[in-house]
Amino acid sequence: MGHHSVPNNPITGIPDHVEKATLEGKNKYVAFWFFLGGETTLFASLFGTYIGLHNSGAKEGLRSYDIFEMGLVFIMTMLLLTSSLTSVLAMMAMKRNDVKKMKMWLIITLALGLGFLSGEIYEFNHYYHIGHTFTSSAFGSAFYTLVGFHGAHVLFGLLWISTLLIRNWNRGITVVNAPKYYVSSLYWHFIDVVWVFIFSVVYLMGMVK
Amino acid sequence: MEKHEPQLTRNQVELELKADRSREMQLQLTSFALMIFLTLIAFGAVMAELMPHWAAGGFLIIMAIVQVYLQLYMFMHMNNKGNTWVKVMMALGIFVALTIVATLRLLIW
Amino acid sequence: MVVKKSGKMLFRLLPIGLMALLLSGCGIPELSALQPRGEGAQMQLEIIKLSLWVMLFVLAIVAVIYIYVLMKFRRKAGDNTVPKQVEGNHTLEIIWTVIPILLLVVLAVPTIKTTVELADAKEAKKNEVINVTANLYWWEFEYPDKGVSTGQELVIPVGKRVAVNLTSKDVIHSFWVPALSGKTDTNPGLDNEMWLQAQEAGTYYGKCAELCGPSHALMDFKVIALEQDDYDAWLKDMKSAKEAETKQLDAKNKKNWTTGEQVYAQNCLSCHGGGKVAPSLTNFGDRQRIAGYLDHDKENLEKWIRNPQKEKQGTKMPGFSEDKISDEELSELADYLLDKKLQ
Amino acid sequence: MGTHTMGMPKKKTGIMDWLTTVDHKKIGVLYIISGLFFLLVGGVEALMIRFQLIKPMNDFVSGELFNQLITMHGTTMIFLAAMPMLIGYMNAAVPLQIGARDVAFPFLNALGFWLFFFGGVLLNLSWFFGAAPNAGWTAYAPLSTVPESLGVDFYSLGLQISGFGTLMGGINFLVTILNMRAPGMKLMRMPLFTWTAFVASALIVFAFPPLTVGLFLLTFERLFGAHFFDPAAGGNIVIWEHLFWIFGHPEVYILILPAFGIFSEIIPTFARKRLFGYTTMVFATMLIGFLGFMVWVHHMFTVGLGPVANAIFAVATMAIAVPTGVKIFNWLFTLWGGKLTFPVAMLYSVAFIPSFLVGGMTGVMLSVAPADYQYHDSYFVVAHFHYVIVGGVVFGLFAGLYYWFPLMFGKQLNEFWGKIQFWLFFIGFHLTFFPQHILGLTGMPRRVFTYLPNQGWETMNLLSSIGAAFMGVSTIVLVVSIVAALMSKEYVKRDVWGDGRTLEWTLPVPTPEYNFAQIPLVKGLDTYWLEKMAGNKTVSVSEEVGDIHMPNNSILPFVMSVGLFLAGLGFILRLDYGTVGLIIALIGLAMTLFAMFLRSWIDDEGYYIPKAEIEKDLRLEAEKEAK
Ligand code: HEA
Ligand code: HEA
Ligand code: CUA
Ligand SMILES: [Cu+2]
Repeated sequence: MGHHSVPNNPITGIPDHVEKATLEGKNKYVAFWFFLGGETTLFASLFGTYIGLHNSGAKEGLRSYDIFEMGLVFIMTMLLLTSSLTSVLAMMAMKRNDVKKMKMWLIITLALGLGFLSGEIYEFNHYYHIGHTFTSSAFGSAFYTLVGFHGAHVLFGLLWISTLLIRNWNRGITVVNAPKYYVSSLYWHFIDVVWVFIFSVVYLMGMVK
Repeated sequence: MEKHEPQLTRNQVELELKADRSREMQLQLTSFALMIFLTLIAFGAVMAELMPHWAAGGFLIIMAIVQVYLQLYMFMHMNNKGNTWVKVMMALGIFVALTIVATLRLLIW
Repeated sequence: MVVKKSGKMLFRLLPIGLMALLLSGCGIPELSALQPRGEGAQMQLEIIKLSLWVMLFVLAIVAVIYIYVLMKFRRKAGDNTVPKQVEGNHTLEIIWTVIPILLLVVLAVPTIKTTVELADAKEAKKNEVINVTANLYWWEFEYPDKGVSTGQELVIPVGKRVAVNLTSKDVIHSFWVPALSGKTDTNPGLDNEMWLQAQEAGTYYGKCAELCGPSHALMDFKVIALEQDDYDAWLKDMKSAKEAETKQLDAKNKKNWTTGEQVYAQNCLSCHGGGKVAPSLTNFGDRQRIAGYLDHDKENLEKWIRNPQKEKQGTKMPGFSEDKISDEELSELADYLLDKKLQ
Repeated sequence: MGTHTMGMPKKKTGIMDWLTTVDHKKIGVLYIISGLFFLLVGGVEALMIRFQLIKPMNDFVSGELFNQLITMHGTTMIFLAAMPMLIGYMNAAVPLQIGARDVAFPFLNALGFWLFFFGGVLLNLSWFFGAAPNAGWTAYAPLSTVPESLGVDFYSLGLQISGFGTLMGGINFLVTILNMRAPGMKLMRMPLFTWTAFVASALIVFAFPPLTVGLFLLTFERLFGAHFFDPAAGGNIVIWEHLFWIFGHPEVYILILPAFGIFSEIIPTFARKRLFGYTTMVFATMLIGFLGFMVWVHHMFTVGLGPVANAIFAVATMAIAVPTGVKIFNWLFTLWGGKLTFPVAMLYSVAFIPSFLVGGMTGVMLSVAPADYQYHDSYFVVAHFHYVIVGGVVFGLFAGLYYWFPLMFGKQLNEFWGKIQFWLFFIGFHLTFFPQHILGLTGMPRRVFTYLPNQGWETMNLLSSIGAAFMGVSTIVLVVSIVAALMSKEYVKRDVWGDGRTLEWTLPVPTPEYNFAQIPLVKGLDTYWLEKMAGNKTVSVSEEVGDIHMPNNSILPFVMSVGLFLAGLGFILRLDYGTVGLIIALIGLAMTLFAMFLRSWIDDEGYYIPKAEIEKDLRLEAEKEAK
């Protein structure tokens, strides 16, 4: 199967739907969605475990409503939500073959993600010092596992997108790398989706006494 | 590389593309605004302690679901043509996910 | 040749299988779910039989078609014709969808009914409540209202449903007395309940039915069903025996202890005394088994005390070698224990 | 298109070819050989189990060793024998059945295999450290988290690694089947084996992540001091049971559906008749897959979830009998009016029907919750699942082996010895597992390393052990037969069975690496058969002969998997050997990460087989056919 089965759009100079222009691209696209389908049940299992063990075994003063802080979580949420938007903007730039804009938006996405991750590290560190740790109770184990899995996903996303950027810095947008960019952006949105449930179920519901 | 001779004048196409793009941009920005709005409501409701415990869960979950719908359909373009199997698989994934969460919520004691 | 046999062989095997089921006997009455001696097991056997009939019905239908097809449609040597390529048949397909659904409804209704009935322990709780705690690898039975507790042998009154609360100290075990009722798991950190009823007096075998470690197979216990009067007497005797034992083994009485009592108090009492860390031995002499499964005699008892690990891999009971308990002391101890009977 | 500058890479030969291959046909062979190897390992464990239980109070093995044996037997058979062999057949047959040159992701395919393989090696390495996992294949906490059960680390990490491989395989096959079909191969024209592979892959995608999470929780609990299952710190033991069975029940359908697919290929072939009720077969497959996610609680009836949950899940479980029954009857009516012949592949398919039926019947009996209070964790359950697994899945594996062996190796298994192997296995199977129903009903719990005399269990246990010996002998016959076939020089012709219906039988033997010189044009269900009936020798094509793009071989999947294997091993050894273990773990992780980096950094564009070469192949093949 040749690479250029879809003709270039005369204006942009790349095929429309460049992320799915080749069979390889289409395969990647579909495969990645299916992977996300699997990730859905992965996170559901983690959420279920967390819900089952919410506050279980936690000592007085270390329950969810004692320790969670609205402010930090709110800032982290805003950072991640915004990064989802910038990721969309990057993909829109990609589709019109605007390499510069795409890179810019991706770098902003990375920066926002990094900000989010710093917030999380700060938060974990804080909890650790007040005695809410991975081994302090079943609640602790479940909390760090769920939120940590999400954090690890963010970290992986950052590494992935930066590798893509560095690797393709001077290569423009092609039918080979466009699917990769696109799929990484799907991943990034999915991370955001998971976070929406984390801030709702873990933090907000956890703060209601 | 083959050169395509545009049927319409270059200008016309470009204009149309631009219009498309700004439409999409508008859509995305609106979705984003909505997401932020929903988030604010959720945080606000908890902060203001508006709800009794039993109502909070349901309310927050509904807010989250709406927001996730926006992510999937606007940002991730799940509704695009040719995504039938994507939709099927995501729906099944979500179904299984709900079963799992419901179980670990209800069937342990 | 071989080809030809395939059909006939299968044809022969099915009835042979069924015959085997009928003729093989139904196990021993103390243990078999097929010879119920309690209301629970009775209800369960009823529904087992019902489901078996449904299955045999389906099996018969399939068997008829199967055998017919295999006998009728073999390709004859040299026959190279192509049979008609049938796509399907709606009527047939509806039939074999609807009939199984109906059969399953027949099965589902009593399933739901029995499930609910078996879960209802209200009546049982009025009669007697017994707390069962599973441990690696022994069972503690406590009668909280009566202030009595035993190990390894659960005594219940005949004819009455008694409520059983189940939990575990360590890993998951499962409480199963096939002749009286199906099993319920004992989960560490969680409580379960079920009820038990025996229709006639006797001893029934209980098994641990959840893998719990190397000696899972040896975690047997007994359920002894007594007539109401005997049961009441037993409770009373247990209580007074326990009190007498406590008094006698009080350190203040040390002077008039026999050697057996002496060895017992020094080595065994700390664990076995309360009946929580290790099984209570108050009525040990009456027991049917040592450690749940060994024959109840002095030789086995001595072997057990010397090296329990050998008899029950992974048990929490430490061994007592000669430098802790000499041979003579061991003999005295065994005599003392075997003599610990009610009355 | 034009000319391609990329030349043909140097052909790797011998062992390097096998370590680096990304060809689905070769990966299929790798899966099947490794699966057969693990089948022997699990089988030897089974024989040891049966030997220990041959008489009361036997002391062939200790309780501890026995528990290791059953755990490893169950785990090995399910994860390392049955599932990989089925994935092997998917690799060997699915791309060919849909008229594709390869799977969607050849590299990922290789990675999936090596992950499975090294996960399996890691798991079995536990024997050599004297600490095989001992908490049952279900690894219920807290038995699996107590310090005594050292081997569980091998279980959790070994399964984790091989599980990643399986997940990749699942996604790969979904995409392959959706995107790589030849022109005209509409969904409702796909062979049933492809359909079952599709549904089983979907089940993998949804069912494996809960297992992944469960295994992570277990690992965290054992290695890093978490408290998910520790009641003293607020943990809850039921969580593991749910996660395990949310995976575990779909898993058994992951096993049986492809087996159903195999039978659905073989029965029409040897009845010379199209599959009866193809459409309903497809929908029944989907329905079984879907319902499979809503019934797992039937493994937990005695846990104490309450009558409401038990009743609901009991009824849901029963529902699965309906679509399965539809399948049974459709097979019977495929046979009906056919012209049946009985090579070994067909013998297994025909023997499957009553054997699986009995297993299905006991399954429905088990689903009756209150009755299950008696059956659960007794030998009745052991009997049930071996009837469905051996009588269903293993019969399917054997049937598939005899059926597709010529396609995979170009040679045929001896039919005479095959029939002996079949009868030994068939008789041994029923003799082993039928008496176990009675054992269960008369009170014998499962997973007991021994039993006291005079409980009414002696005869049935003896019979059961004798039966296992039959299966043992049968397996030796099979192994010898495979070796003999592989060593023989007799190659088979195209379409060995004469009545092949699907595209894989149109291919020359041995199949060229690009599969189809020209991608076929599919005209209907059983397209090859249709063409034959229309008097054509082979199927229509959809393209001119041209250059064919092929992926390059790569050693990276192997390296990544070795890396993860070392990482897993190192983490386990860390407990006993401290720093050494940690160093091994880090080296392993570094290997994997470096290989991943290389993969994303180096563009691998594959190569082209020039048109001339393909034309030459076609010419040679035509000459061979003419002879
Ligand atoms: C390939 C594997 C496989 C398959 C296909 C099945 C199929 C089924 N299984 Fe089985 N099962 C296992 C593998 C499998 N199982 C394993 C491994 C375990 C034990 C795990 C462990 O604990 O270690 C287990 C355990 C198990 C249990 C738990 C027992 C216990 O531990 O207490 C239950 C309970 O409901 C059950 C039920 C069923 C049912 C209803 C089906 C159905 O799908 C069967 C459907 C088929 C038919 C019914 C036959 C054909 C139908 C007709 C001809 C139509 C007419 C029929 C009727 C109207 C009845 N199984
Ligand atoms: C795919 C799954 C699968 C398969 C194929 C089998 C196959 C067999 N199983 Fe398996 N079994 C399980 C899955 C499977 N089992 C599971 C999941 C459990 C539960 C484990 C648990 O409780 O945790 C179990 C448990 C189990 C038990 C219960 C143990 C217990 O509860 O105490 C028993 C007992 O009889 C048993 C027996 C057998 C036998 C005799 C075979 C036979 O069919 C095997 C036939 C194969 C052979 C006999 C191979 C012989 C090999 C040779 C002869 C070597 C030759 C060597 C060379 C030529 C080099 N199995
Ligand atoms: Cu206790 Cu098994
Ligand atoms: Cu199941």
